[in-house]
Amino acid sequence: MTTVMTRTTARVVVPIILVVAISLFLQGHSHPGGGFIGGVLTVAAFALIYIAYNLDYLEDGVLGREVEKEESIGEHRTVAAYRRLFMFGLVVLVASTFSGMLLGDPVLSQYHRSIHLPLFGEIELASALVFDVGIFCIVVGGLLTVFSVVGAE
Amino acid sequence: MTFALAVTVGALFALGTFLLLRDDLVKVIWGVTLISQAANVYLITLGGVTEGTSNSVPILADHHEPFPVTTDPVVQALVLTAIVISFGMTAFALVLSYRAYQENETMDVTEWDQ
Amino acid sequence: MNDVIAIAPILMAFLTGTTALLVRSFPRLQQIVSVAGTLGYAVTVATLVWRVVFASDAMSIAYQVGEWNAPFGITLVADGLSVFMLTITAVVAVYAIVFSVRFIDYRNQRVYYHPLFQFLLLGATGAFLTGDLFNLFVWFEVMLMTSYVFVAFYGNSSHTAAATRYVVLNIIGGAFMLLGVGGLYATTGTLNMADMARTVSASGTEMGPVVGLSALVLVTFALKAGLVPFQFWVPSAYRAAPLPVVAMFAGATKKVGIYAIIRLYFTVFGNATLPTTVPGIPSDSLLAFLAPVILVMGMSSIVVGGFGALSCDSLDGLFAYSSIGQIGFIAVAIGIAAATTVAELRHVALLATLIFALHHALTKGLLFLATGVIRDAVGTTQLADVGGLGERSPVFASVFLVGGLSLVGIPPLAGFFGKFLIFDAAGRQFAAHVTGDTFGAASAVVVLIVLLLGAVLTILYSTRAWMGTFWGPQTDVIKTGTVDSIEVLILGTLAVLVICVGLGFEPVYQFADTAAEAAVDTDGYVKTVEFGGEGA
Amino acid sequence: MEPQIWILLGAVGLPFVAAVLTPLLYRVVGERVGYFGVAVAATSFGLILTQVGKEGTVSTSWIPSLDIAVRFHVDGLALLFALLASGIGILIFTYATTYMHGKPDLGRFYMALLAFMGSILGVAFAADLILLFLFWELTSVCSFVLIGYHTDEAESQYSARMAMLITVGGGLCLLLGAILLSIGAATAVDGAFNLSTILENRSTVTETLQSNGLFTPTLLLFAIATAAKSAQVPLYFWLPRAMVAPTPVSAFLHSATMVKVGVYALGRVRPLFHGPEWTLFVASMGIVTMFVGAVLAVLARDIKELLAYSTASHLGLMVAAFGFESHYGAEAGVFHLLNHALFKAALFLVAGIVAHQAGTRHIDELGGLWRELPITAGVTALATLSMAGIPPFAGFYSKEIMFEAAWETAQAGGGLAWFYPITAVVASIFTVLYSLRFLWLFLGDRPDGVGTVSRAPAMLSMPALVLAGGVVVVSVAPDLAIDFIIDDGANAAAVEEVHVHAKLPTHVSGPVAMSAIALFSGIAIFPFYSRLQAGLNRADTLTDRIHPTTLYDKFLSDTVRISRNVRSAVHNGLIRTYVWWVLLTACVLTGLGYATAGLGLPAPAFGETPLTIVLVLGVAVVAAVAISTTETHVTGVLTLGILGFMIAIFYILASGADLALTQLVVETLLLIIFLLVLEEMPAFYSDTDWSRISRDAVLSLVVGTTTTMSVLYTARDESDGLTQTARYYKDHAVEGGGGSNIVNVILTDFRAFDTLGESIVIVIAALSVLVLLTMRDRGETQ
Repeated sequence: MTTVMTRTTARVVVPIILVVAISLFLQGHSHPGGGFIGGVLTVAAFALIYIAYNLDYLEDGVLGREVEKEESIGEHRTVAAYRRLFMFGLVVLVASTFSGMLLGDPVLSQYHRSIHLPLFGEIELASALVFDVGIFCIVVGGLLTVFSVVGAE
Repeated sequence: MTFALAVTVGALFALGTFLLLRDDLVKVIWGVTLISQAANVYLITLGGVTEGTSNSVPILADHHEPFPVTTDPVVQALVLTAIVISFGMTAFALVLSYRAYQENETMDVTEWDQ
Repeated sequence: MNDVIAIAPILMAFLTGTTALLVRSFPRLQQIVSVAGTLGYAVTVATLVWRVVFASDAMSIAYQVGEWNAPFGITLVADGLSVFMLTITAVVAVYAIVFSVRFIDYRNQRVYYHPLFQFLLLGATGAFLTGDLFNLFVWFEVMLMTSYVFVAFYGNSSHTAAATRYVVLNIIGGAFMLLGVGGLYATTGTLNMADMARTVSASGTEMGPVVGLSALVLVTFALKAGLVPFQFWVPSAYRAAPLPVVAMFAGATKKVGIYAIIRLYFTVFGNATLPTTVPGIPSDSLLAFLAPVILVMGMSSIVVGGFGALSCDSLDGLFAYSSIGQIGFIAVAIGIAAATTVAELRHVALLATLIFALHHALTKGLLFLATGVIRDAVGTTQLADVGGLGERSPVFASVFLVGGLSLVGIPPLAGFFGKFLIFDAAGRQFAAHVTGDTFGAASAVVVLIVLLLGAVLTILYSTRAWMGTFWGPQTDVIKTGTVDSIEVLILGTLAVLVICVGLGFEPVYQFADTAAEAAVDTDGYVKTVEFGGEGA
Repeated sequence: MEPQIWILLGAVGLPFVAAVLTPLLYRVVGERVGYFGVAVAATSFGLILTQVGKEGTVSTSWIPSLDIAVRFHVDGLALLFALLASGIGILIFTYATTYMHGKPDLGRFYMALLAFMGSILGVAFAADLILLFLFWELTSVCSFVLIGYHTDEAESQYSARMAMLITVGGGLCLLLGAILLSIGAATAVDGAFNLSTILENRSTVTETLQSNGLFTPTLLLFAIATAAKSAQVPLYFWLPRAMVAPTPVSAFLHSATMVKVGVYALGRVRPLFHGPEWTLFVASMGIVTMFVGAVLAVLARDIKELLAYSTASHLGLMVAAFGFESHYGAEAGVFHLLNHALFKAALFLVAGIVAHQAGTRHIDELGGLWRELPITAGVTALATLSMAGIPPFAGFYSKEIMFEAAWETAQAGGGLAWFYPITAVVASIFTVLYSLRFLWLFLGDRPDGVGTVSRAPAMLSMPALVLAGGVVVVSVAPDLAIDFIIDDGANAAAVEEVHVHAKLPTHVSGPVAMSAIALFSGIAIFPFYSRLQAGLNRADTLTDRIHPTTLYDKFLSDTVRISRNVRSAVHNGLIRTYVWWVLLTACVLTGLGYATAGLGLPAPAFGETPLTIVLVLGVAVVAAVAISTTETHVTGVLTLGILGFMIAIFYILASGADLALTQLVVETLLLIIFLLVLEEMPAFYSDTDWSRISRDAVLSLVVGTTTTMSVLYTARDESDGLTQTARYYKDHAVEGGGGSNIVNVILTDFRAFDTLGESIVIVIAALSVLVLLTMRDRGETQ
C-alpha cells in the first residue's frame, strides 16, 4: 500500500491528527476526550505512517538513525521504544495510585486545584491528568507494539 | 425507541452467533467482534436513550449549576471501559488467530489440532 | 473505616508485576522480584486474614478507593469469604512461582512470564476483593487476558488452537456478563454490591428481571469455573498452559467463578424476595431458581470430569478432566446450600464448598506441579511412556502418593475433609426430606448416588495415574531421566501442608466457618460498607 | 477401671512413627529392619496387654468444632481384636525376616506393614465414627500398597487396584453411614460422632433413627461397607486376587486382621441395629458368603486361593453369626474371630512354607509333604481340623454356637428362616471337604514331578507353631480363652448379658445334628473330591458370565469405553460444538429465569423513535447481515468497518460524545489490523450445507430473541430519570472531580480503579502479542 498517494496523504494528515490527538488528550477532563481517545488517535497517526511506509521508516526517515537488522521484531529498536513507553505509562499509573496513599488519603485519590495564570486565565489543574498521562502512554505504547508486530508479519 | 434498539441488539447478537458457528477462522473472529459491539450497544440502551440535545451530552463545561439532566454518564463510562477492553481482546484474538492459522496451517477451525 | 490493608494484596501484585516488567533485562533480578513480591503478597494476605478473622477485634474491612463514598466510588470489601479465597490463592501462587523459577525454561521465563503471572494474580485478587459489580468484570478480564496468553504461551499448533477456543468462549462469556451487569445496574440503579443487596432487600422494587439477568451472569461464572456445559475449554487449555500456571488455574482462577457465584447469589441476593415459582423447592428467593440449575451442572460435571479422566493418555490431561469433576463436587455443595431454606444446612453446605475449594487448590496444585516434575525429568507426561518411576525416586513417589490419596479423600489428608463435609451436607439434605417428601428425598438420593459415583471414579483414575507412572516396568525414558531434587523438595513442603491441613484441621475449620458465615451474612456485608453522601 | 489414654496412643501411634522411620533405617541396617518391626509389634502388644480387664472411653481433642475427637474405647472386643492384630503382628514380622530375605524394596514393605498394624489397632480402639473411618481407610491404603508389592507385574497392579476400588469404595458407604448415623443421633445424644455415647444410649438413638427414617439406610450402608471390607458376596472377589501379595501379607492382612475389620465393625454396631431388618440383611449376606466361599474353595487349584475363599467363607460365618438376633450370635461371632485368626494365619504361614520349600502352590502338584516338613504337617493338622469344625478342636466350639444361633432363628422365624441352618450345614460340608483336601497335601502320595523339598527354616516354622499352640490351648481349655477375653468381647457385641459356654455335646439337639451331618457327609464325600470338583467346575464355567470378576472387568472396560466416548464426543475440538452448547444453555437458563419470575411478554413500544436512529441502526443491521453472508474476507472487513461507524454515529445520536470519538478511532484501528492480518491469510471456501445453516440459524434466532427480551425487560425508560449514582456523579463532577466532562471524571476519578484494570488489560494485550511472537520458534521447552 506504499503508494505515492498514501505517502503524500500521510505527510499532510499525520501532523494534523497528532495535534488533534494531543488537544483531545489535554482537554479531556472537561471536554470530550481524555487519555484513551488521545492515545488511540495518536496510534492512528502512526498506523498511517506504517501503512504508507514501513516500520524502519520511522527510525531511518524520521529519527535519522541507522537501522540495524534485528533477529526478531520483538527486539526491534522502535518496538523496544514502544515497550518502554507503555512501561513508563504503567509506572505513572503506579505512582498515581500510590501518591494518594503516601499523602495519607485512600489509594487513587485525585486532587485538583484552580490556578490563575497570567495570559491563560483560570486553569484547572487536576492530578487526574497525571493518571490520564499514564493511560495515554500505555495505550500508545501498547497499541503501537501490537501494530508494529502485526505490520511486520 | 427501546423496541428498535432491542431488535438491533438482538439482530447483532443473532448474526454474531451465526458467524461464530462458521468453519472459517476469520468469520469466527468477526462473530466475536460483532457480539462485543452488540454488548456495548446494549449497555448504552440500558442508560435510557433519549434523542440527543445539547443538554443531554454529559459534559457540563457549557452549563452552570444547577446542571441539566443529561443521559446517564455511568453507562457511557462503562461502555468506554468495555470498548477499550474488547478492543484489546479483539486485537489479541486477531493476532492469536493468525498464529493459530500459521501453526495449524489451515483456516478451517474444524481441522485444527485438538 | 478506610484501612489500607484491604487493598494491600492488590497493590502488592500490581507493584510486583510492574517492577518485574521494568527489570526484565536482568533475569535474575526479575526472578527475585517476582518471588519476593509473591511472598510479600502472601504476607499481606496473612495480615489481612489476621485482621478479618483471627484477631481479637476481628471484623470485615471495607475500603473506598479514591475517597469517594460508597456507593459512588469503588468499594473493596475484605470479609471472611474474600480472605479465605485470597488465602487459597496466596498459597498456590507462592508454590507456583517458586516452582516456575526452577521449572520454566530460563529463556522462556524472560518472555514476560513473571509480569504476566503477577497480573494473573492481580486479576484474581481484584475479583476476590472488589465490592463493585462492574469492577468485578474488569478484574475478570484482567485475569482472562493473562490466562489467554498463558494458554498460548508455548505457541505450537495445539497451544494456539486451544487458546483460540478458550478466547472465543470467554469473549462470549464477557459479553454475557456485560449484559447481566448492565441489566442489574438498570434494574437496581447501582453497581455497588452492598448497595444492590440493600436495594433488592427493600420492598417495592421491581425485581422481576433480576432472575433472568442473574442467569446471564451465572453463565460467565460457570464458564470461569469450568462447569458442564461450560467446561469445553478446560481440557485443552490445561494441557497447553505451563504447568505452574495450570496449578494457578485450578487453584485460583477457577475458584474466582465459584467465589463469584457465592458472593453474588448468597450474599447480595440472599435476602431478596423474588417472585419465583419453582416446583419442588419451597422458597421465593433467587436461590430457589438457581439451586436445581447449579445442582444439575455440578452433577454433570462430576460425571463428565470423572469419566473423561479415566482414559486420558497423559497425566496433565487426566488431571484436567479431574478438575472438571472436582469443581462439580464444589458446585453440588453450592446447589445443596441454595436448595435449602434451613440456615444450618446452608451453612454446612457452604462450609463444604469452601473446604473442598481449599483442598482442591492444594491437592490439584500439588499434582499439577508433580506432573511438571515428571515432564522435567523425562520430557513427557504420556502415561504410556512413563512407568516404574517409584523405584527411581521413592521420595517423589511418596509426595505424589500424598496428592493422589488426598484427591481420593483418604483421611486425615486435606481431601478427606472436603469429601466428608460434602457428604455430610448431602446426607443432611437427605435426612431432611426422607420422611414425607418423596420428591425431595428422591432428588437427595440422586445427588448422593452421583457423589458416590464421582468418588468411585476418582479412585479409578487416581489409581490409574499412580500405577501408570510409578509402578510397572521402568521405561527407557525413566531409566535415563533424573528427577530434580529441588523441585521435589518444594513439592515435599506442599505435601506436608496437605497433611497438616488435615491433621490440624481445627483452625482451618474455624477459618472456613467464618467465611461461610460471611457468605450468607447480607446485613453484615452491607454494614461493613459504610455508605456516605446522599446514598446514606 | 479407666484405660490410660497415653498407653493407647502409644500402642496405636508407635507403629506409625516406626513406619516413618523405616525407610531411613532400611538404608542403614538393610533388611534387618524386620527385627525392628518385631520389636515394635511386641511393644504395642505389651502396651495393650496392660489394658486387659479395663473398660471405658478416653479421649483427647482433635477437631472440637465438628465434635471429632481422638476417642478410644477399651472393652473385651476391642482388646481381643487389638491383641490378635499385634500378637499375630509379632509372628508375621518374625516370619517375614526369613521369608522376605533377599527381596527388593523391603523399606517400603515394612513401612506399609507397620503402618497397617497401627491402623488396625486404631480401628480396634476407635470410638469416634470419623476416627474409625480414618483407620479403616488407612488399612485399605496399606493393603493397596502391599498387594502391589511386585510393582512391575501387571497382575499385582490389577489386583491392587481392584482391592483399592472395592475397599475404599465400600469405605464411602461407611462414611455415609457414619454421617447418617450422626445426623440421626444428633437429636438424641450429645457428640454426634461419639460412638461410645451412641452405643450407651442405644435405645434412644435407635428410636430416633427409626422415627426420622434413617434406620434402614444407615443399616444398609454399614452392611455394604462391611461386605466390601470383609469380602462378602457379591464383593468377595477381590480377596482371592489379593493373594498376589507376599505370603506374610496374606496371612496378616487378608486373613487375620484387615478383612475382619468389617466383621469387627458389625459386632460394634450390632447392639444398635439389632432387629429383624438387621437379620434379614446381615445374616443372609453372611450365610450366602459362607456357602459361596466354601464351594469356591473346593474349586480352587492353588493353595493360597483355597485359603482365600475359605477366609471369605469363614468371614461369612462370622457375619452371619452377628446377624442373628439370638445372643448365641454375638458369642459365636466373637469366638470365631479368635479361632479363625489362629488357624487361618497358621495355614497361610504353612502355605508360605510349602511354596517356599516346594517351589509350587499348585494343589495337584503337591502331596505327602509330611516326610520333609513334619512340624509343618503337625501344625496343618491342628489348624485344618479346627477349620473344619471337628470336635474337639477350637473351631468346633464357635461353629457350634453359630449353629445354635441359626437353629434358634429358624425355629423362631419358621418357614423361610430355615434357609439359614440348611445353608450353614451345606456350607459346612464343603468346609470339611476343603479342609481335608488341604490336609492331604501332607498326607497321601507324592505326585510325580515335585522336586526336592528341604526342611523349613526354624524362623518360618516357629510362628506357625506358636499359632498352632494357640489352637491347642483353645481346643483343650476353651474356658481359659473365654474367661480371659471372649466373654467380655461377646458382651460388647451382645444386647443382653451373656456368658459363653464351650463344651462338647452330651446329648443330641438340632445344632448337634447339624454338625454331625456336616462332618459325616464331608468325610463320606471326600473320596469323590476330584469328581465333585469337576462337576462344580462345569457349573462354574456355565455361570461365568455372571461372576463378579467378569462383571468387574466389564465395568472397567465399560467405563473406559464411556470415557473415550465422552472425550471424543464432548470435547471434539470444534469451536462450533462448544459455542453451540454454551449459547444454548445460556439462553435456556436466561429464558427460564424470566419465566420463573413470571414476566410476561413485554409490550412493544414503537413510539417516537427518531428517524435518524432508525436509519443508522438499520444500516448497522444490514451491514451485519452482509458480513454474515459475504464470501470474501476483504468485503467482510470493510463491511465490519461500516457497522462500526454506524454504531459510532448511534453513540453521537445517543449523546455519547466520548464514546463516539473512541468508537470511531478504535474502529479505524481495528480495520487496519484486520486488513494487515488478512493480507497474510488465504481466502476460504467451503460448501454450503443448508441443513447446517438452518440449524445454526435456529440457534442464532434463539440468542437474538433472548437478548432482545433482555433489553426490553431491563432498559430504563427516559422518564425514570437518572439513577442515584449518575445524579451524584453529575452533581459532584465539577467541584469534586475538577472536570466538567462527567464521563472522563468518572473514568479518571470516581471509578479510576476500573480504568486502572482496563489499562492493565491493554498492557497485557501488548505483552501477549510479544509473547506470541517470541515463542514462535521456541515451543514447549520447560
